[in-house]
Amino acid sequence: MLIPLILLPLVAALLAVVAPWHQARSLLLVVGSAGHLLMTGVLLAQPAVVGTPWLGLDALSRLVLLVTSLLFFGCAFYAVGYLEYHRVRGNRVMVPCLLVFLSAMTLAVLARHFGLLWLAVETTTLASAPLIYYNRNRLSIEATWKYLLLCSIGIALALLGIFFIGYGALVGGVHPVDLQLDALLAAAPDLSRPWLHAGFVFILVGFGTKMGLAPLHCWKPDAYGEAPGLVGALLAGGLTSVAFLAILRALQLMNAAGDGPLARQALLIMGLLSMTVAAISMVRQPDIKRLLAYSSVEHMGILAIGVGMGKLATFGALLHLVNNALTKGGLFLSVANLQRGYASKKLWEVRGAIATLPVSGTLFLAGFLAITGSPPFGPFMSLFTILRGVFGQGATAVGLGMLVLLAVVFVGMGATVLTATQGPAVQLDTPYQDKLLVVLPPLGFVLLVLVLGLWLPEPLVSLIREASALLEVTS
Amino acid sequence: MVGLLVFGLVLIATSGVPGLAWRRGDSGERLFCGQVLAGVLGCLVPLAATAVSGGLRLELPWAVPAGWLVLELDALSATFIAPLLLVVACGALYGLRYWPQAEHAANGRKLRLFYGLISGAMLVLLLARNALLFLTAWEIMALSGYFLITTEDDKSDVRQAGFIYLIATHIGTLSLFGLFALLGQHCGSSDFPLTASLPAAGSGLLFGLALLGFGMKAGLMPLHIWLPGAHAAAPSHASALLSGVMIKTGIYGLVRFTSFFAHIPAWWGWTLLALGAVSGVLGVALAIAQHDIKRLLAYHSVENIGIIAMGLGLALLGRSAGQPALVVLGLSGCLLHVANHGLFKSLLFLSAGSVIHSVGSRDIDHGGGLLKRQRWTGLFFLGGAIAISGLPPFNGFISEWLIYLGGFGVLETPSSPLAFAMLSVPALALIGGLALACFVKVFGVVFLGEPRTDAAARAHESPPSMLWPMALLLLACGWIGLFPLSLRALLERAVSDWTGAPAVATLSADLAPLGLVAAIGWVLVVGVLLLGAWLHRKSATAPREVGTWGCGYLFPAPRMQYTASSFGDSLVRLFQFALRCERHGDRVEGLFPDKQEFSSHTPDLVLDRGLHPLFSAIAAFLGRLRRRLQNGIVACYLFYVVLTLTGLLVLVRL
Amino acid sequence: MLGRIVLHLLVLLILSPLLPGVIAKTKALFAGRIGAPLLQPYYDLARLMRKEFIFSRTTTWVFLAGPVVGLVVPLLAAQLMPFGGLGASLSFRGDLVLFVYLFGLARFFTAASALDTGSSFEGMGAVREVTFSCLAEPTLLFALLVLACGADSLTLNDLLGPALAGRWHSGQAASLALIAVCLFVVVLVENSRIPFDDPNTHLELTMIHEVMVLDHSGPAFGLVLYGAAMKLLVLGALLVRLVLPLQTGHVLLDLLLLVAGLVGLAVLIGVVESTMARLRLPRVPQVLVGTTLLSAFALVLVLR
Amino acid sequence: MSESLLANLLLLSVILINFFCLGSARLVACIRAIAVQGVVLALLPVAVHGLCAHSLVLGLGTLCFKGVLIPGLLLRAIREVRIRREMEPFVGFATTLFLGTLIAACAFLCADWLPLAAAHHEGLLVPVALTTIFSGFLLLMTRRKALTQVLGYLMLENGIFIFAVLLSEALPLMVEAGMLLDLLVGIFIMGIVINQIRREFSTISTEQLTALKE
Repeated sequence: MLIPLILLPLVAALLAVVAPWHQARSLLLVVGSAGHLLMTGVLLAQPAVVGTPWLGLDALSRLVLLVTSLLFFGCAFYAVGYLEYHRVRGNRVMVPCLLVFLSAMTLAVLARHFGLLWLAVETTTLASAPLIYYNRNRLSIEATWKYLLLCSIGIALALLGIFFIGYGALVGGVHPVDLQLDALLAAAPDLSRPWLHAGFVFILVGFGTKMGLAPLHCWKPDAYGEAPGLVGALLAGGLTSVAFLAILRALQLMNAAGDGPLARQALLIMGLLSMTVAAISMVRQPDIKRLLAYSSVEHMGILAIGVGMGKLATFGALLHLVNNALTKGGLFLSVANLQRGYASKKLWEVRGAIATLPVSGTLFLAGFLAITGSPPFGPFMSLFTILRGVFGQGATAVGLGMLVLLAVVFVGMGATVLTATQGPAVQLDTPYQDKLLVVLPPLGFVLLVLVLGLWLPEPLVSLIREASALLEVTS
Repeated sequence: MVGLLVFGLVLIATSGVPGLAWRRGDSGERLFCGQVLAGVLGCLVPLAATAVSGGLRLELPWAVPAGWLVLELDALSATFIAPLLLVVACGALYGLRYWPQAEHAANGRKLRLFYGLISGAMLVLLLARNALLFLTAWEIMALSGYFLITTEDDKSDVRQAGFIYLIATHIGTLSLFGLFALLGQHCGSSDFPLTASLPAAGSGLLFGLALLGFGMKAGLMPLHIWLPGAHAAAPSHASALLSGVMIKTGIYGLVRFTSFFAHIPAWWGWTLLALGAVSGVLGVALAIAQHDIKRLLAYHSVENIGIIAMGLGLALLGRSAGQPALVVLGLSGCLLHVANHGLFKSLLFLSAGSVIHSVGSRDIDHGGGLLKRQRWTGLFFLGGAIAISGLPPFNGFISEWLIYLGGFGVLETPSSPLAFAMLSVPALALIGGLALACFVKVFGVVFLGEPRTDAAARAHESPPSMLWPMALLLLACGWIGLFPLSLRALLERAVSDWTGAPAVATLSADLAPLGLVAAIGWVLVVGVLLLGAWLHRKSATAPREVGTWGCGYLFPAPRMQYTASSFGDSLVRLFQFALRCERHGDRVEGLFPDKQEFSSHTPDLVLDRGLHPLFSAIAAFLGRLRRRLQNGIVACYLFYVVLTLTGLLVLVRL
Repeated sequence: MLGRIVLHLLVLLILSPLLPGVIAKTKALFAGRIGAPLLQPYYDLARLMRKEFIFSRTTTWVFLAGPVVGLVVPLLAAQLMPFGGLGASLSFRGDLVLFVYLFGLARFFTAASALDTGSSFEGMGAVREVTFSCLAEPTLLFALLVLACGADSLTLNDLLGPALAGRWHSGQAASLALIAVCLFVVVLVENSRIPFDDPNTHLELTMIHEVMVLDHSGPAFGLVLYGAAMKLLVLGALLVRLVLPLQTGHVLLDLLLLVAGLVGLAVLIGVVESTMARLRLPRVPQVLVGTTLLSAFALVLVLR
Repeated sequence: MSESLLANLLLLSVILINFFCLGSARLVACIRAIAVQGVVLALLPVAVHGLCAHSLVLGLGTLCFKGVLIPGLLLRAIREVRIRREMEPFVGFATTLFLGTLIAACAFLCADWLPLAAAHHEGLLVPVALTTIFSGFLLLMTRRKALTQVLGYLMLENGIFIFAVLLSEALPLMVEAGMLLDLLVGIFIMGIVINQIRREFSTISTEQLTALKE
């Protein structure tokens, strides 16, 4: 069941490469993602899935798989309408790349072997590079270049980190040395500490680059800013979650080795730094999509802080992972609509969005409120849970710092979003209109986030609880 | 009973939803109004039941982390809910003609949707006994408030006001996040702790966060920055709701929060007392300097919140020093003034709206002589003005009297540690005097004299559906002023809800003189009416065709009347040290002076003089920093990677 | 109680026009004139009551509300105020606040009725009235606080009761004297006397109270004058009681003492009016703020 | 022992190539040097682990990718963009070389300080791996041309490869093969991107690639 889940999008991608018609490719995209979602649903419904040493499904990967699949489905649905609009450019590159991207993300989520995990994450980088370059202009090439270079280097560092851990096993006298997760976890207490620590740092920096923790985030505003909205959504919601999962795997290892506190401290520092840098960058940000990119940096920081604090905050962070992904989906897709309508993503042109494009504008505003942690949206619940966790452990200074940074973020983001959405209607030069196909996915995401803020399904809660138990020191 | 309450609540909260279907025609607004009124009636029954017997409680599971749907209606909540229901109903009715869908096709539906939502959210907030439920309702209220304020978002000043409001309210909300997260740690669950169950030790941070979060909403002085702009920007009946009711949720929060603690540190009370006095005096001083009637009323909200905070501060001091009489007087003054302010401020906003509706301007100096053209509106405004100035026989006097008594009361025990609390008395006196001056100015300039503009000369009376809500509110003001003892039971129960101790018999004695106050109020009303009737009959045949005596000048013109600026000028000069009023225009000099212009403008002390420049500087600095950090050079980004790597390696000490 | 009320009303109604007469007579004597008879204010009132009204076309019913409230308020306030040895007819905890605020109501309507005429002169008067009063109000309350200090009651009747005599002999005498001075200033301000206002000037630009009632005529003007006289009496009674806290227990004697005190106060006012020049208008707020500080100082002395 | 000697000789040549790349402005020469480095690396598994199937396959794969295919790709790219020299680096060549020496010294010190497996105390694998990685980073951070940055990336990967050789018996072949393939695809895509850059900007200096900033 696990291998078909990876292969399904891959097969669809292959078919899309050979398929001669535009519509057929769009259909393949939707069918592929729907099939993926369906199979994910079936998998998640099973209490236990038999895995191999290479692939497996624990609570953490269940959670990330669910998020990724859901997000991808919405984006695929959206892509149909989007590509219809960009008919001239075609979808010959876009659709296969998207499907390969999905496949690689799935592989990364399911991988139980650090090497395989690394391979899959690297593949996501490569598969997403053409997606970022979709618009084929100077800016998008620059963004792609920076994305590719920084992420490749980051990923290389992560590989080195993995090797360090392996070498730590070798030095520690573990035999046979195996980068399989369960084997490493079992052998963790024997690993050579300096190598393990260095390995964790390299993995944190490497996958942190991919995830976009500051100050490793520099590719993010450029890539998110220039990529099509749906790619931005997939990167900000899906890819970052996958990279975060990779970091969590390393954290599991550190926990098993009894060095959890050290790892958590590093995560906490990175998290606070990310929030700070994001807050600084969001003040008076005139570019809407770059704004969202910085918001992504901020939320990666929040995730890191949550996991860094542990206990209840971990639960909150994992819940926040879900909320953040879905909200980012809604935000990026609605901003994509605005960008298409206004033919700009700069604040001096995007004005009066609610009056001009009522549905997309409203969704953008709602997404903004959601992502900044306003009740009754889901991120509030997770954010508040993280805060309770932080304060609950007596880290009052961290909690207050977070609150101050959240306030700065709100001010910065609010100034831009409100200027863009409020005001009298503008005459648009483009023929774009809010059509059902491009409005439904962001609407779905925002509604989902709203529901998660008012009612958390019991299975999800227990899943997150199990997942956060995996990140706790068990001994 | 609980079912009825929830049913009414849901009806109110969703009242704007059905109307979304009608873009044209008035079915939507009628449906909205009907639903609000039905919901209010539904809620009134359980409310009345609470006033008679004990409270109601509802507990249901709620599938969010640490969430639990706990609603409880006790006397403390009831004192906030009662004026809320009245104002909501009056505003809904008023809106039918004030903001008809036919004239406001673009934003009428939005206004009604959020009007219903904010009312429902406030009800939930006042009933909630769980932190998550409270915060959710709080933010729904805050956001709905934002959309009410930006009803006319095609105007840039409205957007500006809305933005400032949103920032302020969100900062408040964030500090409440911190507050409730910390509180949850203190009491072990996110349900509200029982009254007087927490020790106060180490809760200074809690109080600070509560003061920031709730004070921001209430509009205590340095935190009032959002209030004047927001109330001026919203449609009048929405302003009535925001100013009359919404800002009181901040007070409610403070009252509820302080009720959790068994012992109150004295500095909490002193802080509130001092902030209250500053808000009161500076609020009213700023109000006098305004020309925009709604901004003026908004500053009066700051003033009244100050009075309320002084009451709460006295009550807190009473708690910390163990003086039950002070607790009763302070808290019942505070609670009663909350209700009173809700009533008369709504009344004033509605009647100001009626003036704006017919004159078409918010500028006080564009009115004049309206009492002849809008006799009922003028009468209602006058009633509200007397009430808000705290003059007998209206309700404002009753609550201020209670707080005064608290202030005097601290002197009764010799060498009491609270002796300095008696400074609230002269502060209240100054506030009262200034408020009186301010409302003489507004009423005189807008309603009396000759019309200053053509629009004022052509003004017409508002339709009955706008007048009845005002009449209802004035009646309520009069009721509290003339039958204050009818509220005694509710107030006493609210006090015992707050302190956690059952009401003691001696406490009633403190409120007993209210009967005599009311009696004197009655004599006053009857005496004035009798003498007035006599004078009126005697003067029935008098000639009314002459002009006002011009002191020898033969050609007086309406423009020569005293204006709002000139009226406020002498008082504004007295407070120049704090107001920093800006004057534009030259002195008139010489025997045959040229044409001169004069205008004055009083920017907000905190917002325009302090925060605006400060935040601009910070934003500019952050912008420079951002450009330095994200400079577009890949090599530099790689350098960050190396730095991070090195830093973390040092951190884990390999 | 009913007897007390009637007695208070009688004293107020009969005695009050006498005080302006005394003041006028004193001033005349100082100026070396014989002056109008002592009872001239009574004649004036009687004449005004017989006269006709005349209304500006600008005015509304508010124009008449001013005199009406201005008359009713002192009548009510007098019931709360002990008239010398005659205790207050109505007394309850916190009546002192009501006492102060009743006069606030009167001020509101007086100023409103001035604005009702649309005359800029009357507007000017209204502004001055409300400005000066809101500066005088804290002084009055500081004075009341000084009186309330240590007294275990919050009624005017008890604050100005028999215990007051004892306090003059204790260490509080200094602060009592201070507030007596302050209250004298308040009486002067509230009743529009020199040096704060000159009721007899002929330049409207410099008047305060008189300019507010320029347009009132006939019985309405009569009510205004009568109300003003009563206000002087009620506020004067406060000051007299503070300075002369004697109490014989015999109604007639006490009454006589009150009348003597009030006449003395009127003479004093007359002397002040004759010997002082009117203050420049911008100086008035300064003096009032100074008085407030003085009364605050008195409070500090008491609390020490 | 002779194997270890051979390995150390190979590793020393790797370091020399590093220095050459750091100090040279001629791009073609640098690419050739990297190609040589690839070939050297291809010999390394055999030199360290002796002749076995695993080493051979790894060596062959490395030779194909790092020694032939990738340098070939880069050379083609450089022919198309007609650029020969790295001009005006952020940091001068002499300084870069100095820094490179410093890094090498540090790496050797580090390796002494780190707890190594008993078998590796003698060998130069760890210090050379670290030196190569850091030299790659240095190249990336000091040069402006996109192409040089790709070279830096390659050098970084080569360093990691050297480290991987330490572990190659612990690591199944599949992962390593995947890594090499990924590297190829990565460089391939980078090549395409460089081409696109040239088309858009008519130079492959990253100087022009600074439009996206705050």
